[in-house]
Amino acid sequence: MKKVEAIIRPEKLEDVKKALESRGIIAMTVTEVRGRGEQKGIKLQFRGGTMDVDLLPKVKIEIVVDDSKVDAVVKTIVSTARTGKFGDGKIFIIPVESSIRVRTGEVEK
Amino acid sequence: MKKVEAIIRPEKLEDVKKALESRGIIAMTVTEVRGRGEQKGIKLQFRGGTMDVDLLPKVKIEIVVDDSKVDAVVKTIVSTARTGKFGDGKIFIIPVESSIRVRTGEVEK
Amino acid sequence: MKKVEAIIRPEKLEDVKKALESRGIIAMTVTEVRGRGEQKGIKLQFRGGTMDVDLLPKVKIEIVVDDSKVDAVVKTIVSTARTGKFGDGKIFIIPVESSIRVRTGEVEK
Amino acid sequence: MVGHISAGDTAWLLASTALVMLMTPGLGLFYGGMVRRKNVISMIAMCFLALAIVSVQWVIFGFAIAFGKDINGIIGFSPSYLGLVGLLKGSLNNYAPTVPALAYVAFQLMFAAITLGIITSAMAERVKLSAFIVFGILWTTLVYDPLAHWVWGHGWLMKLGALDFAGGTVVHISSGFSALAVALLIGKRMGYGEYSMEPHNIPMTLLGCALLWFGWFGFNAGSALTAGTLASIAFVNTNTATAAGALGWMFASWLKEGKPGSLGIASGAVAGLVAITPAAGFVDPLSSIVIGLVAGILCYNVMLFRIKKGIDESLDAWAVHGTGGLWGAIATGIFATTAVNSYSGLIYGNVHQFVLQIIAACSSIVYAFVVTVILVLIVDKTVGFRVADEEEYVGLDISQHGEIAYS
Amino acid sequence: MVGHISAGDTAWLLASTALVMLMTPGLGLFYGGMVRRKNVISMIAMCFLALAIVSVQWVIFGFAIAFGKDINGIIGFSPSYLGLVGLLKGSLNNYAPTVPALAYVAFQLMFAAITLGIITSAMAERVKLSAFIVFGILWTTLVYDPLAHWVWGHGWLMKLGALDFAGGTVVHISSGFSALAVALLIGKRMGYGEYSMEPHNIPMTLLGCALLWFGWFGFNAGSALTAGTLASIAFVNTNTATAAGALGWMFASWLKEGKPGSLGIASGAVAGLVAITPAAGFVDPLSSIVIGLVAGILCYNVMLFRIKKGIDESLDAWAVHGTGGLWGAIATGIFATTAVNSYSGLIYGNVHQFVLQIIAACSSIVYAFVVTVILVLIVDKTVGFRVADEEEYVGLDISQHGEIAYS
Amino acid sequence: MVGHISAGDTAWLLASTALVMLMTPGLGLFYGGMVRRKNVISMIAMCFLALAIVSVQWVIFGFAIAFGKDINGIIGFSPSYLGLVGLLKGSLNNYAPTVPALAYVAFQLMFAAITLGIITSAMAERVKLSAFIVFGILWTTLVYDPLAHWVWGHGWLMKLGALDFAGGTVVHISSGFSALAVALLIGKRMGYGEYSMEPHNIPMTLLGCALLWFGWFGFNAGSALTAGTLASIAFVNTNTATAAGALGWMFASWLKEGKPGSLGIASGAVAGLVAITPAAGFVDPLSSIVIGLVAGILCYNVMLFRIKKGIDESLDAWAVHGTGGLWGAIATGIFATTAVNSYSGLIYGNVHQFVLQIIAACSSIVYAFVVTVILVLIVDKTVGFRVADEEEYVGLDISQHGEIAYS
Ligand SMILES: Nc1ncnc2c1ncn2[C@@H]1O[C@H](COP(=O)(O)OP(=O)(O)O)[C@@H](O)[C@H]1O
Ligand SMILES: Nc1ncnc2c1ncn2[C@@H]1O[C@H](COP(=O)(O)OP(=O)(O)O)[C@@H](O)[C@H]1O
Ligand SMILES: Nc1ncnc2c1ncn2[C@@H]1O[C@H](COP(=O)(O)OP(=O)(O)O)[C@@H](O)[C@H]1O
Repeated sequence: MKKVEAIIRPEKLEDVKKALESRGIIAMTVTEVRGRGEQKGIKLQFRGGTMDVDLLPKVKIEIVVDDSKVDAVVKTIVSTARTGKFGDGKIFIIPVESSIRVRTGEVEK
Repeated sequence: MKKVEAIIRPEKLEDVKKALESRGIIAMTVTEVRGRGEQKGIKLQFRGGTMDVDLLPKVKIEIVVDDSKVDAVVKTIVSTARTGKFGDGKIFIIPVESSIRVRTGEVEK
Repeated sequence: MKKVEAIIRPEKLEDVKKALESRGIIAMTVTEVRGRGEQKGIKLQFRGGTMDVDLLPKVKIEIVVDDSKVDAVVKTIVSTARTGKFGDGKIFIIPVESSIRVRTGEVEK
Repeated sequence: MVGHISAGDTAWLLASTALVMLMTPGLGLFYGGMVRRKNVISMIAMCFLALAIVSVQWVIFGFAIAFGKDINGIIGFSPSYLGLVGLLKGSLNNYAPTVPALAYVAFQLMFAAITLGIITSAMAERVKLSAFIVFGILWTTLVYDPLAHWVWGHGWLMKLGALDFAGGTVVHISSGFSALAVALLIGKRMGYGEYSMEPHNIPMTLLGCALLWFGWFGFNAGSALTAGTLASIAFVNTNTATAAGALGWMFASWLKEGKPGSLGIASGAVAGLVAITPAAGFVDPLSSIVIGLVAGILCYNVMLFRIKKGIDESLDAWAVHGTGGLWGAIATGIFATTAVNSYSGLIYGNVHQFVLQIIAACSSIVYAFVVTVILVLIVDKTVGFRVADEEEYVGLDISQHGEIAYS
Repeated sequence: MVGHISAGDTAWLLASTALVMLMTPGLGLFYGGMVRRKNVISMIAMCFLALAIVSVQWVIFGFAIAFGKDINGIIGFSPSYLGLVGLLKGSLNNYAPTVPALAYVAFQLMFAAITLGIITSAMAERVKLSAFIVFGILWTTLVYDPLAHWVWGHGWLMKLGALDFAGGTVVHISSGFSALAVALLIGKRMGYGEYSMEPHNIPMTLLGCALLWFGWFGFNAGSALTAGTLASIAFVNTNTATAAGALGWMFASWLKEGKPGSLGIASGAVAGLVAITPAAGFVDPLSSIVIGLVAGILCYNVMLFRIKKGIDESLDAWAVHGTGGLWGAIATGIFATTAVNSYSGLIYGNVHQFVLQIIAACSSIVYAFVVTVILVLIVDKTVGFRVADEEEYVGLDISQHGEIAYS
Repeated sequence: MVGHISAGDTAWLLASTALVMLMTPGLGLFYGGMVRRKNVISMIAMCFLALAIVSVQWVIFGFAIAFGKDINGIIGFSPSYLGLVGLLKGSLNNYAPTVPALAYVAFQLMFAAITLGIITSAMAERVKLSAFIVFGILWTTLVYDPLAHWVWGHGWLMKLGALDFAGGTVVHISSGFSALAVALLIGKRMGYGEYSMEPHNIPMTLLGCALLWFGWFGFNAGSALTAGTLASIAFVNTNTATAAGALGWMFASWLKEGKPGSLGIASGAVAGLVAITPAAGFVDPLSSIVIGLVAGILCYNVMLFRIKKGIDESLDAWAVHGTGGLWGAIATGIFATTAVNSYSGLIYGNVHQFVLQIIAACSSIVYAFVVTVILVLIVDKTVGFRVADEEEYVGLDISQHGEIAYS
């Protein structure tokens, strides 16, 4: 099992949610985060100089899925969340050893 | 070492905290998240039709513990956070390679 | 690749960000969390008794880097975020299997 | 008749009416800050709707039955007051001779609106919007309007000689005890007593309290219906009792809990405001200190009692308005002084007034409580009072309004 | 002349002026709650600046050209009004004989300020602060001041006999249709129509609505310029139409969408307030119910129409103020009654007044729209109206003010 | 005496008193938005308590010593004013002959309350609630009451002929310089200068600013104590200087920092309000523009100076109220004109008035500063002024009130 941890633009959340849904991926956990990538946010110009706006609002989607579905999830996110501009986000794949359903206590490996 | 990542109902946080405490598990990190499970949130009926309310507020508890304690932590959370209804939450077990205490710089494996 | 997950004091975020930046570590994701360590937060004394304030506000910094850079990142955080008092925080090192850039779809291992 | 209208009195009454209007949304914020974030819109919206519904009801027929020609002391009715058609010009000599009739109508309207708003305390986080609307129209018509008639519209309590300067009985006792009835009948919120339900935005509640304090000057000092000495006394008494109420609750909770919460300071201020309401134009400022202090301490303890009993009268309309209003009604019979107005109370040896006050308070309690019980049952059988469990779980903002407060 | 000043009338007009002043920041909150959290400061700041800019403009020359001696019905000018130097003592007999001249100046000032504030609806989340400031000075001088002169300053519409009690034409039609012009010219926000832009703080909008409702009593009842029967009628009408507007929008959206949003209730209240503005001192309370109800339903549907057309007039100044004001102006010509004031409308057989109202409304629409188009083009060519894309993306709070609203 | 009471003047004074009352919680919001979220309740609660404490103190003995019979120009005392027992009827001929005595008492009370509120700027995020309460009672009694007596209660500054229309000296200089003393003595917040302490809720501060602007019309125009020409002039001047102050600070910070923050616009508005306070009834509107503009620019630079010096007078009561009030007091001596009132200033050749203003300002500064130093030391030695380090770290909301603002 893997955790797909995707950090995307907040305005893309709805689209990504729907795209995943249409591929049968329903369960997910969403967190509001702030982040910056290698290019250090956005540089604004103004009369008095320039200003770096880093730590822009992002949304983190966490989806724990079987190894077999990881690729599909990643592809769906990439194709839906992409705008082609800096700040589109990153996806990290993290190993998960097991998962337990609180309602029933049942364990999945 | 493992990270136990539990996503539970916000109203259960206090109970879970206390239950863990009574078993000697004190340290934890808590994040407010929103999430939906396989059943896609809650469906409301109203005069004009129905409405899916997904991404309901949840709380994520992260606890990093020695492998030996993982089971105890999971059991405690499951037994305390359970209501038996959809939406009770999930627990994921994630490997942690090492842990460093900022105050002292000491490393634990 | 590893995810360095550091939980630090919110008032240290700026310093840590700058220190990392000066070492070429720019990209990161920041989440507002609450947490308590082993010593169970802070105990306040007042006329009517005492009160435990646990789950104090913390900031979680997540940085995914090549294995080679983990040490540098950890050292920088430890040396910048430390005050020497309880509550300084923890750093966890978590394995990451791969990372995908949403903008381009390119995968890094 | 027009010749007697005083621009000064009218200026003050119109300003007062605007002030009292602001109290209803202010109450929405006061309440809204204390519920969970999933129900804040619902809470504020019910207060807005209380104002909207009552505004229309009052214009069409509410004023006519509350302040129309008295019928056996029980209810009023004047056909020419329907739709306010006969009130466009002139003044109402038997109520407020120096201001235009419509100014008096508007002022009274705002009292009816906020009274309905207060009751939403007992409906917090669990009732259907439609049920509230239906209940609201019925309650205003069948509880508020008759009570207003009894006390201010030349009904039986007025004839008896009971004193209620600005609505301790009509507004606060009636809404507070009705809230208790509602809470007992519709039951607790899901999870009440099992896990804590923290106020989601305390600064919002403090802002609401500030608007209430501010607006209450219109409520009490406006009730003089003239801009002169009586209004000024009511103004000072209002402020004094409020301050004392805030301090009373603060010190009582400080002693008991070791720390004084700001919600206690705010609730104490409201308790002081409530308690001075019936007395504002009858007592002197030093008595106001006593009235406010006692109100703060008393209402705090009634709240503790309510919690201990496990009654989910969620935002304490009963503890603060109900028992605060009761204390105020009685206190009027204790502290009234001829140095201020033409009446004297118990401490000046007038047992009669004291007894009258108790009669008025008790009959209002009984009437409001009983009729509310009936109305709740009717609404529950027809519209249904409470939302479904899942609706309560996701919150009324989403389930009743389709909205999320903050994003 | 000083001998005729009435303390009562002055007390009411000063209180009204303070009430109207509060509306402008109230509008800032009303709007601010509806934008995304990255633009809330910008939204509120524009309203504050509308007040600040217009306050200075008005004192220096705005009042002189709006209310100075009429020149051919088009514009006014009185040199002694510049800097208000000739207005320190005495009253203005041709406007408000019983109050000091400066009280009248201040009251009118607040109208000019909020009118500019309303237009910011169309600029939400995308314009440069500097562009707004330049546009604001020009618009107030070239659109508002002439219109105020036409309708209230003995200009051609006043001479014609068009009625506008408190500014349906001058304030609401002018700002609403100007907002439409702005929105059409400067274009949509980035991403509009692609993804949803949720209001970030609905309780803030409800608070703003409460302050608008409260302040509007000064706006409408203050426009009587005396504290008497007329002010009282305007007061009651204002409250009644507001309540009816809230209910109208609520039921219309309930029927259509299955759930009534609180933003709809609030917007309906504002629609009612807008629609009753020109009529407040001419119609009776029952007509106010009709005017408000229709306003709520109408403006709701205009909003749906705007959305369907993909026009990003972001916070619906056009739907609510523009078309609500238009309906109010016409409704004045329909429902005006001599039972209230000296004019009668269509339902009493007076077609003439009805036609006059339409003429006034249409000429205001055309004038405001056309001049706004020109001004927007000028500002866009010189200062540049919109911020750069990245600035819009990070939000105006950071890019225009260097601030983050919440932390 | 009762015969001389004017309903119009009373209507305006009561409305003004309500307006001024709202300023104190408004100030709480203004300040509360600027602290970190862990201290917002503490900040607002201190303002509420300033109002509560002073309200009771004033009724019992504060008014008696500030406005009682003068004793050697230093302090007042009238036994019959204790508990206001001798003031229930009639008016105070030597203060406000046309309004009931209690209206004047209430109006003055609100000034005393907000003055204490202003000082909490220097206590932000670090003092014990109990210390604030003790300090507050002492400060109001030993600093505010004497100063009010000197300037308004027929004390030595009044006899000398110093002008202070609405409290530039009594309210703003005294609180501003006292705040400086407090800040210097109790020291910086933990971490001040090491890491940034961002305002947690800027819209809250803007709302607070709106309420201050609104309430200040009561403060300044109410200080005319009659509803007529003088009140109207004070009203216009107040609004004009506020607008100019907002613009002044905005442009100054725009030039210096490249972007104008909304907090600067709001602070500039307050600076303008402060500066016009002593002058409102003595100068003309064009002078108000100058007074406001200078205040905005000056206070901005004083704030920069304070920050550079590393003084943690956290919310700039000194920079805005202290130096703004000082400038206003002096400006009154510069711009006063007989076209408005019976006094003229420096630009009309009256050096005498100018010198008097400086004497009044300086003696108030010295008195307030010195006595505050003593009081802070006393409270620190007895109750202890600051909370423990851990309490400061977790925030005062939890440590002093046991509450969390938002959840
Ligand atoms: N190495 C990293 N570690 C943690 N988070 C990262 C990392 N790189 C990117 N992110 C997160 O992803 C977000 C988007 O990354 P960014 O670099 O802006 O995308 P792009 O590469 O398309 O420009 C950042 O704001 C940050 O939250
Ligand atoms: N596969 C998953 N990946 C990430 N988060 C999940 C996943 N499944 C569940 N969750 C999280 O757990 C929460 C509760 O899950 P849910 O399925 O509703 O519990 P239950 O299975 O008891 O109904 C969800 O809201 C979501 O935040
Ligand atoms: N075992 C753990 N699992 C998860 N989070 C932890 C753990 N230990 C510490 N933390 C997080 O780190 C924060 C700081 O830890 P703390 O123990 O207070 O530091 P220190 O050991 O220096 O006193 C806590 O508030 C919590 O969020």
